[in-house]
Amino acid sequence: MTALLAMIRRDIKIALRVGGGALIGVLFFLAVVVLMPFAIGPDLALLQRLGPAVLWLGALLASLLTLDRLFMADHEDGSLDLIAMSRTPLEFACAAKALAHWLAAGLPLVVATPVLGLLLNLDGSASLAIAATLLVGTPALTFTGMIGAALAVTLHRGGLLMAVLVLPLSIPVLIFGVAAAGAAITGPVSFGTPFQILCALSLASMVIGPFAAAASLRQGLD
Amino acid sequence: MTALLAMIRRDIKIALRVGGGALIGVLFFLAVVVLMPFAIGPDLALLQRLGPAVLWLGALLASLLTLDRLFMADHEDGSLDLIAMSRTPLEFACAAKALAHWLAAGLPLVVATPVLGLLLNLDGSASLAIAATLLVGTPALTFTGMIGAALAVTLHRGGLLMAVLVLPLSIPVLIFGVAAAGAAITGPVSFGTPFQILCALSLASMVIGPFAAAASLRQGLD
Amino acid sequence: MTLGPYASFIVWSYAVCALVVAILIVWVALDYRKQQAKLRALDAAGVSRRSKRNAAEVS
Amino acid sequence: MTLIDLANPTRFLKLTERLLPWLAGLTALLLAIGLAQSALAPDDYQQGATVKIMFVHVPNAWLSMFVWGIMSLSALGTLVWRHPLADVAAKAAAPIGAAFTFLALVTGSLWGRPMWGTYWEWDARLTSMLILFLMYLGLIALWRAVEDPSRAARAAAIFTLVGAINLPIIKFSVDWWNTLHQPASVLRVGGPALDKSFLIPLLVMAIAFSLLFITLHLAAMRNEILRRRVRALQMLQAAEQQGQLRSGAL
Amino acid sequence: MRLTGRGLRCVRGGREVFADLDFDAVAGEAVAVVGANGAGKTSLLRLIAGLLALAGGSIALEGGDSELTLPEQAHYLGHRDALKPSLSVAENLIFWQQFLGGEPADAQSSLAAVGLGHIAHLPAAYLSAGQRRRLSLARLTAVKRPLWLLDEPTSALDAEGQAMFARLMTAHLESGGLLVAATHTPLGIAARELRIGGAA
Amino acid sequence: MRLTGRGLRCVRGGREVFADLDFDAVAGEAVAVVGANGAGKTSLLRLIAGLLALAGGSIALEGGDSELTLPEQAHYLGHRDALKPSLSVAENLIFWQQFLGGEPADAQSSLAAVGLGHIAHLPAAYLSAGQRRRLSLARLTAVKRPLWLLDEPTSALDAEGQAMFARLMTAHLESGGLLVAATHTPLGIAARELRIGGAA
Ligand code: HEM
Ligand SMILES: Nc1ncnc2c1ncn2[C@@H]1O[C@H](COP(=O)(O)OP(=O)(O)OP(=O)(O)O)[C@@H](O)[C@H]1O
Ligand SMILES: Nc1ncnc2c1ncn2[C@@H]1O[C@H](COP(=O)(O)OP(=O)(O)OP(=O)(O)O)[C@@H](O)[C@H]1O
Ligand SMILES: [Mg+2]
Ligand SMILES: [Mg+2]
Repeated sequence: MTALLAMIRRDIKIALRVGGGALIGVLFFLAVVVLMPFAIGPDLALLQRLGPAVLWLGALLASLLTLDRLFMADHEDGSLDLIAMSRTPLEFACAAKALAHWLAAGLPLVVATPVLGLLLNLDGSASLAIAATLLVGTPALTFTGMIGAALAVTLHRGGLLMAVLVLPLSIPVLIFGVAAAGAAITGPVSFGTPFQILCALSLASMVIGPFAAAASLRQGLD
Repeated sequence: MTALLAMIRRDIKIALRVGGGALIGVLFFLAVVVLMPFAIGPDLALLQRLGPAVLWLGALLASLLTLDRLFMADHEDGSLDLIAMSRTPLEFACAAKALAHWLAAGLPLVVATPVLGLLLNLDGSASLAIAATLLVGTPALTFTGMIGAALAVTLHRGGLLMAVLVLPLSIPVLIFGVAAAGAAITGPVSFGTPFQILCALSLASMVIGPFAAAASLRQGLD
Repeated sequence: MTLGPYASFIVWSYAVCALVVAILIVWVALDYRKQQAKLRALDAAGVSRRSKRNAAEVS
Repeated sequence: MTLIDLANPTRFLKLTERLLPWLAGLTALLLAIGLAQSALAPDDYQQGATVKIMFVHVPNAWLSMFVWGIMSLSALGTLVWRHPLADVAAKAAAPIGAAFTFLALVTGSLWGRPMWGTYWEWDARLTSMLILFLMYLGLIALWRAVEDPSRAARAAAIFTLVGAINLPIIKFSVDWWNTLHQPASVLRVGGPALDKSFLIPLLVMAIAFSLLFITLHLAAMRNEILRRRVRALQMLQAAEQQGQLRSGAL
Repeated sequence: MRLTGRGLRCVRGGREVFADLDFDAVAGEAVAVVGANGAGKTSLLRLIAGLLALAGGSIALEGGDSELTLPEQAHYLGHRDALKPSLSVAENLIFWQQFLGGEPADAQSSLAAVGLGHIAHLPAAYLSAGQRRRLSLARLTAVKRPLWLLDEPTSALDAEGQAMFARLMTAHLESGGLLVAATHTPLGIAARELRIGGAA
Repeated sequence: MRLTGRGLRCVRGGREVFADLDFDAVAGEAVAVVGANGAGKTSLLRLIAGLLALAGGSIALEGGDSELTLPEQAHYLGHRDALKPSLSVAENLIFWQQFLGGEPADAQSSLAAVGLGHIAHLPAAYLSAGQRRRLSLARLTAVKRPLWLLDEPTSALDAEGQAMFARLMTAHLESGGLLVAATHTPLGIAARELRIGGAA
């Protein structure tokens, strides 16, 4: 337990120092949100309709951009060797790393969502609903992305290959995240069902992710 | 000249080997294009309207995902020291690296665009027009992104910080890229003007990018 | 046999299937030839019989 | 897995050598019968002649899932028993599975246009199939990206097992969400709800396609074994040259 | 306590590095693994540490804690020093101490023992090569483990650092520890030699 | 040819590392920079190579090519070895040769000279620590430069490798080259000592 807490604390510390603090995550999110109107064109109704999609894409992007170094950095400096040799099961260590990553990179996005909702012309309750979907959904992105990060170490490969492996796995999260968020705004479909599925996806990925990642890392040691 | 050619050849080789080949870039692009309908919702007319934006976002994403290691990898293994000491001016070396990156990561996207256009319900001439905008526009993404990559080395920072620095710089490219592509499809605005601006942006970034990056790298040596 | 108003869709389905299956068959056959040729070249280069046994074990 | 017991690659090669012609012949025969039967099958009272697309669409759709299932079993063989033939089986199956998935998607789209009025709809069945196709492509990319075959095999095995979660989603997507795609009418509890005049050609085609898969898979596995043999021999050749260089240098 | 390897075979990247290697290490005695570049010294240490899969043979630790696996009772000190540049010297050490399960009290004294007490607050990015190496060595004393696996531990250390490290090793051996070190230069303590790959 | 430094001052991370350092190196003579860990040996080499900004003083190379700056006439061999793991041994060397401007013909002989001729086709990721170091050394002979700046060049080399490297250095000095090496162990050739930071 001390070991896992130490791991979480260390990873958060590094993420905040190297990434430039939690604010950078929020700033990135802001940049994505500001970017969208330029890509789509300045149509307010359309923007509002696409609001949840934009926020979810931002979250996906942020996780893709930061996850690929999750294990690679530890592998390159030799930390992974020591972690694999330690008395803490590798599955738990992986889970701790993913949790730390989510706390440093995912949570700030969730917190910033209500503010950014204003920019996208969303009203208060819709923003809160989207924040809720992000809160339960982004862990799924982190924990599935973790599998890709571990495979990257095993394969000694990086770059887009990881994204190609991870994207299909994160499509369901995106679908139900946007569906739930969209339901909260426009409302014909019920919010509950996709939201529950989102929760289920998160829980499932929290179980499968660490095991798959640990298995992959064990295979990849050399 | 030999030196620059050698640099380009090396970087392409590494990009293809580590990233898993040019095909991976195309595959990534495909995944992004497939992803969009999930985020946006299954509305074919809307999809068609957003087609250029989706393709441009895919290109932006691919460059963001791969650019951050452009100089960092060379810095970490000490190559950058030798490059800085060499007889090749650092500006040219930077330009060569960016060119190699574009050849390995940008060009495949351009080539794949006509095929992906089919998925987005775009007709042949529209796809070709978008491919043309990507062809002249993606170098601008690479050459402005390079500045961020160089700053990342100077600041000893990575992750989202770089994206935050690069995104504002790439907004103009995105605007005119999407505008030109949109004009080619729907046609009320003329295609020529935004396209020319796009060309101008690319040319300007090809001049400014290497100088800014080299200056930043010189500051960052230690 | 009449295929009705949607004949082209039916024909296309079968045609695409035939094409893809044909590609698969050709790919497998060509790959086989290529590997055989490489093995023969290696044999000609005189990689010894003993090492061939080892190679079989390694693979 | 019929092949796992043939532990020795050399034995496997000998056996496939003898088996392949017979398998190929049988496949061709069954395909001919199946095609003839599907040509003679009556029109559906609802769907008209387009029901003929079913005879290629459904076998391809089944096989696309079945192949991923085979690869998952091979993945277990790779991870648990570390059997080299399991690596070979998984690697050889991926492109074939991708081809079947592609065909299921294309024939489905071609069927969807007359039936639903659209080539493509983002519903659960179609989407999960597309994800399957993307995962096949990702898997092939993964195999191709790494030269060291055993390293690639272990990573691919893990990815395959994680991706296997998609199979039940594809299968039950029509039950869990109301979609355009029709629910299971052959593989379902309570027996098939399909008329004999359609069921028999469909089953014949399904068996023919399965045989086609087995034939292609065995041939591709043979190629892969040969490829590894070539690689190992090349490495031995390099090692021999190294030995000569060493003794020359010292 | 006794560490034995029997009939070890190592394959890396499809090429055999060594085969049929036997070795013994007993408590209180240092084993120095020597051999030419590329002979397989690092590979042997990683095999023992469980970081490489054995292609043949077996490794066993007799007399250790039967509840723990071999790697869990070992320290591995490789070329890569498992330091995070953005954390301070003290933070780096304290993390490993907590993660590997030592008492947090003596991080400062471990740092002082390797001569880094005065720069505990500096980020690890600021360290010189020898200082980084010293910081890795501090891990050995901050967390108690009976088996030390050391890969060229004295590289980058100055003369005073090598003497300091020799004292650390002696103390470890005297307290009944085991020690296997791959090295090209003398370790500074008496050690039994294990040669890999003939006198190249 | 003659390399001189006068009144050098080095500041890193806001802390002064050394000040008022003078040194001379003349052609045909090796200078061994010695000193305790953290004394500033690496920093001095990086100052000379132009990879660190001088906080004071000046460095000049007399008798070199007047068209080229000092760094352009120097080889710098640091702890980080500037190798790309995904390229083969030969590809790595040939790249540096082409980029730094040597004749492409002799890559193979440079590799043979450092004892890597037989593994030229292996990816650099497969190399052991000593083999990596040898590959970096190959750069020194593959591209001709009058000034060699070497940071602990013998670390990770086996005895045979150290002897090989001593021969390389001797040949370089005999052909009128300059050589400044930071080191904790004897270089294997006669060298003038430059001590930084007192007898720590
Ligand atoms: C691109 C579009 C399509 C895709 C990806 C697709 C995919 C699939 C899949 C994966 C199966 C196997 C399901 C299972 O075994 O339970 C299947 C079966 C089937 N599909 Fe499609 N399909 C598509 C379009 C269509 C269309 C347009 C029709 C007809 C209107 C259709 C009719 C059927 C039928 C009748 C079955 C057999 C179901 C059974 O008997 O279990 N499909 N399809
Ligand atoms: N990147 C850096 N930023 C700030 N300070 C640094 C940096 N690198 C080294 N230092 C500091 O500068 C001083 C000299 O470091 P340097 O690497 O030159 O020492 P050295 O003599 O090479 O030591 P060693 O024998 O350990 O290699 C050290 O006190 C170190 O803490
Ligand atoms: N990651 C790897 N993949 C494949 N082969 C490797 C790998 N690392 C090392 N090898 C090969 O294994 C052999 C032994 O390497 P090892 O690192 O164990 O040597 P070593 O005795 O430690 O050498 P050194 O004295 O240079 O450190 C070498 O021939 C090397 O080429
Ligand atoms: Mg070693
Ligand atoms: Mg130093």
